[in-house]
This record gives sequence, C-alpha cells and structure tokens, in this order.
Amino acid sequence: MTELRELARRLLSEGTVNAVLGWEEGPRGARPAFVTTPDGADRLIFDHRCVHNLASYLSPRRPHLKRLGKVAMVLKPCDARAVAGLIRETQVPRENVVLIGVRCGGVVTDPDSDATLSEATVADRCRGCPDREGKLADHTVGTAGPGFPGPSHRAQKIEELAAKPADQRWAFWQAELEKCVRCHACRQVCPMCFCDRCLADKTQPRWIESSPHARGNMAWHVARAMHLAGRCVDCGECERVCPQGIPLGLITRKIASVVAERYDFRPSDDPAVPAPVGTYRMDDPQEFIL
Amino acid sequence: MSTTTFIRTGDLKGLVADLRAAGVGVAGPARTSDGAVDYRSITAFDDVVLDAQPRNSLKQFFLPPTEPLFKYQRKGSDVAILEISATFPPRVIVGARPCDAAAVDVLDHVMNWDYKDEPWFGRREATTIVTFACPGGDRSCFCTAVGLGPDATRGSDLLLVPAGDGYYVEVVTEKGKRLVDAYPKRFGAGAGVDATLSYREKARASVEGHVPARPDVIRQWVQEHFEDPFWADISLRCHGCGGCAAACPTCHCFDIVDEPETLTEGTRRRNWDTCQTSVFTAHASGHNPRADQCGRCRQRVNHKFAIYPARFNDILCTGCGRCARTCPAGQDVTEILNRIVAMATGQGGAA
Amino acid sequence: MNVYQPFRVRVEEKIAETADTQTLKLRFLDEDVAKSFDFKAGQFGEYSVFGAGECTFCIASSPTRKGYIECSFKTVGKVTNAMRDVEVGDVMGFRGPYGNAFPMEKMHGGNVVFIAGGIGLAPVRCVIWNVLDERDKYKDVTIVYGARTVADLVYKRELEDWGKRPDVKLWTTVDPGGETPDWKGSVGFVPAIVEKAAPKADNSWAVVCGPPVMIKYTIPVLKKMGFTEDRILTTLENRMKCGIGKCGRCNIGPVYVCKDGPVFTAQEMAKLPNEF
Amino acid sequence: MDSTTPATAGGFEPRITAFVCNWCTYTGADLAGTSRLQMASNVRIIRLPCTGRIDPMFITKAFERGADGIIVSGCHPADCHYNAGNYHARRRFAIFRELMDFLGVDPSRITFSWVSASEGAKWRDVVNDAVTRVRALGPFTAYRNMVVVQATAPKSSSPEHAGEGEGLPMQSLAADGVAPGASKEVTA
Repeated sequence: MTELRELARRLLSEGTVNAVLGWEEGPRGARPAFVTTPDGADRLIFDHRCVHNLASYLSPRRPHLKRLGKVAMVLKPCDARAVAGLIRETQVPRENVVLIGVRCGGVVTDPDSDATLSEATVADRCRGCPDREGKLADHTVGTAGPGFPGPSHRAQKIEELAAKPADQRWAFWQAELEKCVRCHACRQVCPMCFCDRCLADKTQPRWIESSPHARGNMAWHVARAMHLAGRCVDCGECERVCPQGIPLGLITRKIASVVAERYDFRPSDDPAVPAPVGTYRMDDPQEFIL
Repeated sequence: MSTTTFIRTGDLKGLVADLRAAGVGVAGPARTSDGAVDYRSITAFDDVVLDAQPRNSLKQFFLPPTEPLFKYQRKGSDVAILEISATFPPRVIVGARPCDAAAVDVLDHVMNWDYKDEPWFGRREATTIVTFACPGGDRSCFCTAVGLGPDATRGSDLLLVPAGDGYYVEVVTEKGKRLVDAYPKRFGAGAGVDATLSYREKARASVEGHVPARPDVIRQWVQEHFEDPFWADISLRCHGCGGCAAACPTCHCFDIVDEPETLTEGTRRRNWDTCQTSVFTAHASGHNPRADQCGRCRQRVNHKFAIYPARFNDILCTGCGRCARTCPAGQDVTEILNRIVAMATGQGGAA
Repeated sequence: MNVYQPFRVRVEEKIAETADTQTLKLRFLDEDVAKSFDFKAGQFGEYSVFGAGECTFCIASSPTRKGYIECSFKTVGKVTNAMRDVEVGDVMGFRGPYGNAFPMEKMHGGNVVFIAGGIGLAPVRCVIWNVLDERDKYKDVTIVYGARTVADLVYKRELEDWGKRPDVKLWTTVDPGGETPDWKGSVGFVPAIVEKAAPKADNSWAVVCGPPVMIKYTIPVLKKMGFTEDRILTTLENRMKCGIGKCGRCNIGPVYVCKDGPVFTAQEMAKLPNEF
Repeated sequence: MDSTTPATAGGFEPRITAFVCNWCTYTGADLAGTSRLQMASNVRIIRLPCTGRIDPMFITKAFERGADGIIVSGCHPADCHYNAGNYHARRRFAIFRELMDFLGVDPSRITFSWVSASEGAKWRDVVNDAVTRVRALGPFTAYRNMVVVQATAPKSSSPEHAGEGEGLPMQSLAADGVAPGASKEVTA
C-alpha cells in the first residue's frame, strides 16, 4: 500500500497526471476514488475488497470525467483486459493513461465484506484466473497471493443449464429476465459498453422495447450479449451491480466461451490482438449454415 | 385512530391463512431464488422474513416498473382507445417496514397534485399495509433524520411491535380498523405498550446519529448551492445507472412510451425512469439541459431534500438507505447529507 | 379512463409552414368535448400519434376560436416525424390543456409587444390572435418577428394579414444573408429590430419567444427601453412526459415547467438556474 | 402483420420472415419464382443489401411482432458483393444462434443458408425445409406473448373491465389474488 501511495503521490506531484483513479475506504467498504492532490494519495488502498473494474471510468462516454485531465489508473490484472479492450477498439489512446498495476491474488464479491479472502469467499471470476499481474501496466506494485484454482461456479452452472431441455432453459431465463427493471446498471458499469448513444436509448427505430416486461428485457439482454461478444472481459461487474440479482454473467460468459471455442479468442491484456467480432477468417466454421 | 390491540404469533399465521382463504392477496418480505429478500406474494406467514430489509421497496406495488395506460387499435384512419381498468382486487401487505410504508404516503402528494393518478390511488385503496416495527438498521439507515423512526406509523394501516408471545398492534387508520374488525377472533388482549419500549429504543439507537436530523439546514444549503463544486465532486464516481432510483421507495419518475404490437395496435405504457441517465432530459433536437452527471447527481438530492419539501412540505426520502447499499460505486447518501450539513454549519467544505 | 388517456382528435388541415415545420389543425371527435373544451393562451398539451408516442407543444391557436386546436412543430424526433406523416382525416390524441397561461386580463388596457424568432412564433401567435380577436381591450399592438431566412418564416399568410391591419405594427426580419431579392422586410437580428421598432415601454407588456440566444439579447434591449422584468413574458419548454407534475422530467431547479410554467416573466427566469 | 397466427383449415401455418441479401438470395428467390418452382407460401421476404447488414435485432423484432420462424440467407463465401459482408455475418450469427439456444429458443426456428442467384431450387428447398420444421415446432407464441395486455373495448361500449391483467407468463399473482399491479414481483 505504501508503494502504491508513494507512486501515486509522485505521479501527481511531478505533474505526470492530474488525477489517480484507485480505491479508497468509503462508508460501505472499498470504493472507487479520484485523487487529485499529492496529499490525497494517502486515501488510496488496495486489498481483496477492491472488486470494481475501474476501466469503466476510462470509457469515453463519461464526459464529466474528462475535466480531470490526464489520469493514472490503478488496475488489477483482470481490469487490464478491459483497458486492453478499450485500446484495441480505439476508445482510449494508450498514451492518455498511466497504468499502475497491482499484483492480485483474487478479490471477494462484496466490497463491503469483512470476510477474509478464502476458497469460500473468493469472487467466482477469480477462480482459475491465471494472471497475478497485468502486463499492460506502466508500473507494477504490491504482492500477490497464489490465486485460486478453477473451474468457476458459473462455468458449472452454464454446463448444467446447457444440458437441460430448451423449454427448461426458456423457463429459467423468463423467470430471471422478468425481474429486470431496466435500470441499465449493467450497461453503465460495463467497461466495454462504450457507445456514445446506446441502441437501447435510440427511438428511430426503437429496436429494443424500453418497457421492463419480459419481452423488452429479452431484447435488451440479447442485444447486450451480442454487443459484448468478443468484448466481455468477464469482470462480473454487470452481475455484481444488478439490483435485481439477475445472473447476467451466465450469458456473457457463455458467449465468451462460444467465441473462445469457435474463434480462439480469449480476452487478454494484449491490445494488438484483433477483436473477434469485426474480423473473420475465410475458413470459419459454418456447420449451421445450409 | 388510537386504538390498540394485540395479536399472538399463531393468530398472525391464522390471519394470513384467513385472508388467503377469503381471496385476498397477501404479500410480504420473503426469500427469493437468488437468496435475497424481496417484498413478494406469499402463501403463508411462515414465508415472511423479518430480520432483513427487503431489497426492493413497496413502490412497485403501487407504481409497477411497467404498466399499461391504455391500448389503441387503428382502423383505417380511425383509432379506438381501449381502457385499462383502474379497479384492483384487495390485498394486504404483511411485514412492511416503516420506511417503506411511509414512502407510499409521501408519494400521495405528487400523485394527487391537482391531477389524481388513478392507477396509483386504485392500488392504494385496494391495499392494506400491515407494518412491523423495524428491529433496527445498519449504518446506512437514517429514518430518524427525516422525521420517521423504526416504529413510525406513517403510511401504515396497522403497526405491529413485538411484545410477549405476539405483537402489540397500533390501529393507525380506518382501513386498519376494518381489517381488525373483520377478523375479531385473531385479535385480543395481550402485552401492553410498555412491553414494546425496549424493542423500540434498541431499534432507534441503531439508526440514530447516522445523519443529523437537520432537514431544514440541508434544504436551505441545497437551494442556495446549485452551482457548488460539491456536486461535481460527488458525481465523479457516479456511473449514471439508475440503480439508486430503482431501489428507492420514493423515486417515482416515469416515462411514457407507445409500444406497437402489430401495425395496427399497441399499448401506451408508463415505465420507471430515472434522472440519472442522460436521455432523461435530452431534447429531440439534441439539446440537453442537464448535460452531465454533475447535474444529475444534484437533481436527485435536490428533488428529495429541497424541491419536494418546498412544494409539498415533505421530504422525498424515508432514510431507508437502499441507494447507498445498491450503489455499485459506493456513493453514499448519508455521507452526502453529512457533508452538506457540515458545509452548511461551517464545519467543513468540499473535500 | 385515467389522466393519461388522451382525447381523440381528427386532423382537419395540415399546413407546411417551412421545409421542416408543419401546422396541424385538430378537431375533437367527441362532440361534448369539442363543446366544453376550453383553454387559456399559453397553455400546452400532449399530442400523440398512436404507436409513436406523445410530444409536448403549446396550443398555437387562440382560445377565442372554439372547437379546434392547432399546433405547429418542427420535425426533429420520433413523434414529430410521425406527426409530419399523418394525413388529413387521421385520428391523433391530445391531452390538455396543461400549465399556466399568459395574464391576459392584466394586460387589458395596455400596449402589447410581441417578439418572436423562428418556430417561437407558435406560442406567441396564440396570444396575438387572442389579442386581435378582442382588439378593443388592448392599446397599441406591435409584432417583431424574425427568422434565419425568408424560407424559415412560419405563418406567412397570417404575417401578411397582420401587416395589412392598420391596428398592428408588424416588423418582419431575416438574419443577414437570409433575404431573397424580393424580400420587403427588414434584415437584421431580432434585438436590433426591436430597438428600431422602439415600442413604448409605458403601460406595455412584452411577449418574447424564440431561441435562447434571441431571448438572451432581447431582454436587455427591452429593459433599456424601460420595460420592467415583471412585464416581459416568455414561455419555456423542457422535455416532458406527463405534463401534470408527476413524471419529474421538466424540473429547472425547483420549478416544474409543466405546472409553474410554461409562461414565466423575465423576473422569474432570472432566478432560475441554468438548466434549460 | 396482425396479431393472430394464420390458421388454415389444415391447422397451423407458420409465418416465416426471411432476411435476404439483395445480390444472391433475393435474385435466387426471384429465379425460383420465375421458374415456377412450387414452394410453401409462408415466407415474407425482407431484402437487404447484404447479410452483413442483418442485425440480430431484426430477428428479435420479427419474433416480437409475430414471426414463428426466421430465414437468414445471402451469398456463398467468396461471393459477397461487398467482399466480406457474409464473413462478418457468419461470425455474428454463429454467436447469435448459440445465444438464442442458451436462452431456450429452439435454434431450428432460425435457418441460415447461402443461396446464390442461380440456386432457385436450393431456395425452394430451404423454404420448404424451414416451413416443415417450424410447422412441427408450432406457433412461437411464447415469444410474442411475453407481454399480454388485456384491455376493454372502447369506453361507452362496455362498463365492465376485464381487469388490468398483464398476463405475464410467469406470474402466478392473479391466482394468488394479489393485484396484477404488483406483477413485477419476483415469483421465482
């Protein structure tokens, strides 16, 4: 932590950046912090409760953050995949952000948790995560635990669902999607949802019914899944923030696995790898096409 | 209404069974498939979970996330309007929290402001709210700072406070009295108000002091500091999702949309909406009077603690703390209010 | 029937004002409604094309003319595009009237200056006809109307009528460069023409509506002439859904445009935060 | 499209929306027509410039508005008028198909094919196969009826209200006697 704070203080006092985006202790546990003065660097923390994917704040659709000027961002290895995604899709110029990597051995699910990190409390996405540090970072600080072995519960749940008859899957998703109130928290918090104006907000034509009934919700979650195909970094933020407790990660992770199997793409922190949807191979499989 | 009575726990179970047998819908806080507690339809009192604040509020029982206003049908150039009924079957909510019951009463002002919102009041009249005094909250609770409390009766038809082998019952409204009168065998003599005092005190102590009970100070500061850098400061972490508004028992903003189902017919609906999104105020021309998150964060605080009080002499917040619990970025209303009070009373500024 | 359910109205006439501005004349289908419907100059309504949605406009016709209403709109969004596409005889929806109104009674016996820019003439036109239909209740009537180009002037036929009336002083103007060879009106921005028209401020009211920049530069001109802020009236618009104070969309600071407005005095406007 | 499913005396006739590319499949379908090939008449064709222009939202919208099945068809690989539109579409629809399957939509409601301008007979087979398959699956009311609003006839005609009755398929609330007004309650 001292190392992180010292680095942030130096970047701010030397004028390398105008703000450091990291985590602080809030009234309800860890939360995103925006440090703009060298003294403020002492607010920064990093521990297993720092679950948020701060890459969301780099997304260009947050005009109110532009006035901060050049920022440094503290990032976990998994967040680095999101930053790489934003760079890959030319949403963030690499030179516009200083990346402070923190070594990470996993986080819990709830930033307000008083649990220690253990096999029982670790966030599902951390199970099987191979990365202890992000290669994209300009600076890397801290030490990391050993990480946790996979597979994730979500992967198991997806397999279970996939093994069921279609009508049972339909019933499962109907019950889940019906809960959605279309607050769009899943979209707002997603680091890879970077459209300036979302399809769901467009009215001419209105492809997605804006009403939070099952049919409109279905269209929304289909659109979201399609738009995140090959983009989703499986940070689990959508599922964490859903005020209705919908297991959105099942959908995005399912699609991620389809993309991985068919097109050999796994989100990495290498921005040079092209996005799988947006490119093609002449010999892509087409067994489903008559 | 100041009648009191008593109901034993066994009779409460019986009451829920009686109501259901009589065809009355019963809802209460109960466990969902994902492990949370929501206000939802219940089949027996045993489903009710009283020791956790439900994730949703009672708002959706009166202002559903989406509801049809009417249907239309085109025939050539003509259009027929098909009405949606505003009569609702009776239902009882058992196990409401005082903050959630109060919120419904708070919203009656705006829903009846010169124009009566029939769907709202249709559901209001059909619903009897049986509130259970709150056992106490967590650090985000601040009902006592907005003139309420863990045993506040506002918005409730009956208030039940645990005492002895059951619940001490305060009959708050005529509607509450009708419920008691309809099932006389279920209510009777039991522990008096004295037996409830320690419960009430303990609950109150758990929520007091989280926010200073200075609504007038907050209101004045918000009214006088529209352009304060404080708003830009708090808006930094805001993602602009509507999670807070969806969870809030008093956020009532809505959208009205037409949804064609075929080329000739469709439904006009009203849907929950939130001032936290950019499209909320965006004009079709592209102009947006509330251009960034700073103004949107301010609007939410302003509406709750200044605009509504100025208009209806009532605070559009019941201190339930759900917005703080649900915020994915750790925005905390108690912190915001504390900072406002500190600034207003000269004990600190925008950090 | 709930408060969100509109009256049905039939499109009786459809007038293309400019390339992107239309006027619709709407008559109530229900005879009883047609007879009893009443409104005051300055009030607005929610117009709907079923399947596209609702949109907020002032009522552009005068309350002195019964049985129908008119609205003028620019095609910018989903609903206005659908309104452009309706045909004479089609049925639309209308809810209203909502909001406050211009203080016509207070203005009795005074001079009235109308200042409008572009489509901003629509709400002003309602008041103009109201005044002209009860012409003896008011003293001098001056109208200053400007648009970017000659093609952008709305209500051209009425401008012609007003210009011919001896009891109306009409100034029409277009922005420099917007004139055509046969343009007989003035050339210049509205505030400058107001200065040139020099209506007297004594016992006078000004009704101003147009783009924010026009209002911004016109109010100081009026004040310099001696108009007091409480006698300069304008009408605001903000995005609305319900029109009746419930949906929470039209707040400008503490003000609900739908309930406290849409008509505001310059004095009230000066107190509003910059959120419109 | 009206809200009811076309039913013939012989039973359910599926309604199928085909999104086809202008250059190959549309011309191929035209050829099938001018060649007087016999085929099922259940398909409504929507012509687009390229399969690359076909957004998955077109398909959800078609289901919303009453389609029982979908055909997406365009140029064979290497034949795209715009060089690569069909390659992009191929990736997109491979993912979309898996997504719909995961959400419980039978993937055989959606047919993908490459039909060139000269393949009138293949178009006939694609159409006939799709119709047969979807006919066996039955109408896709489950999708469009995720929302059903009950309303009364125009005022004046009936004082009786049928109730608000948002017949959401999962809701058991009306049966519980809880007003459908609370139909967003979690009933899982």
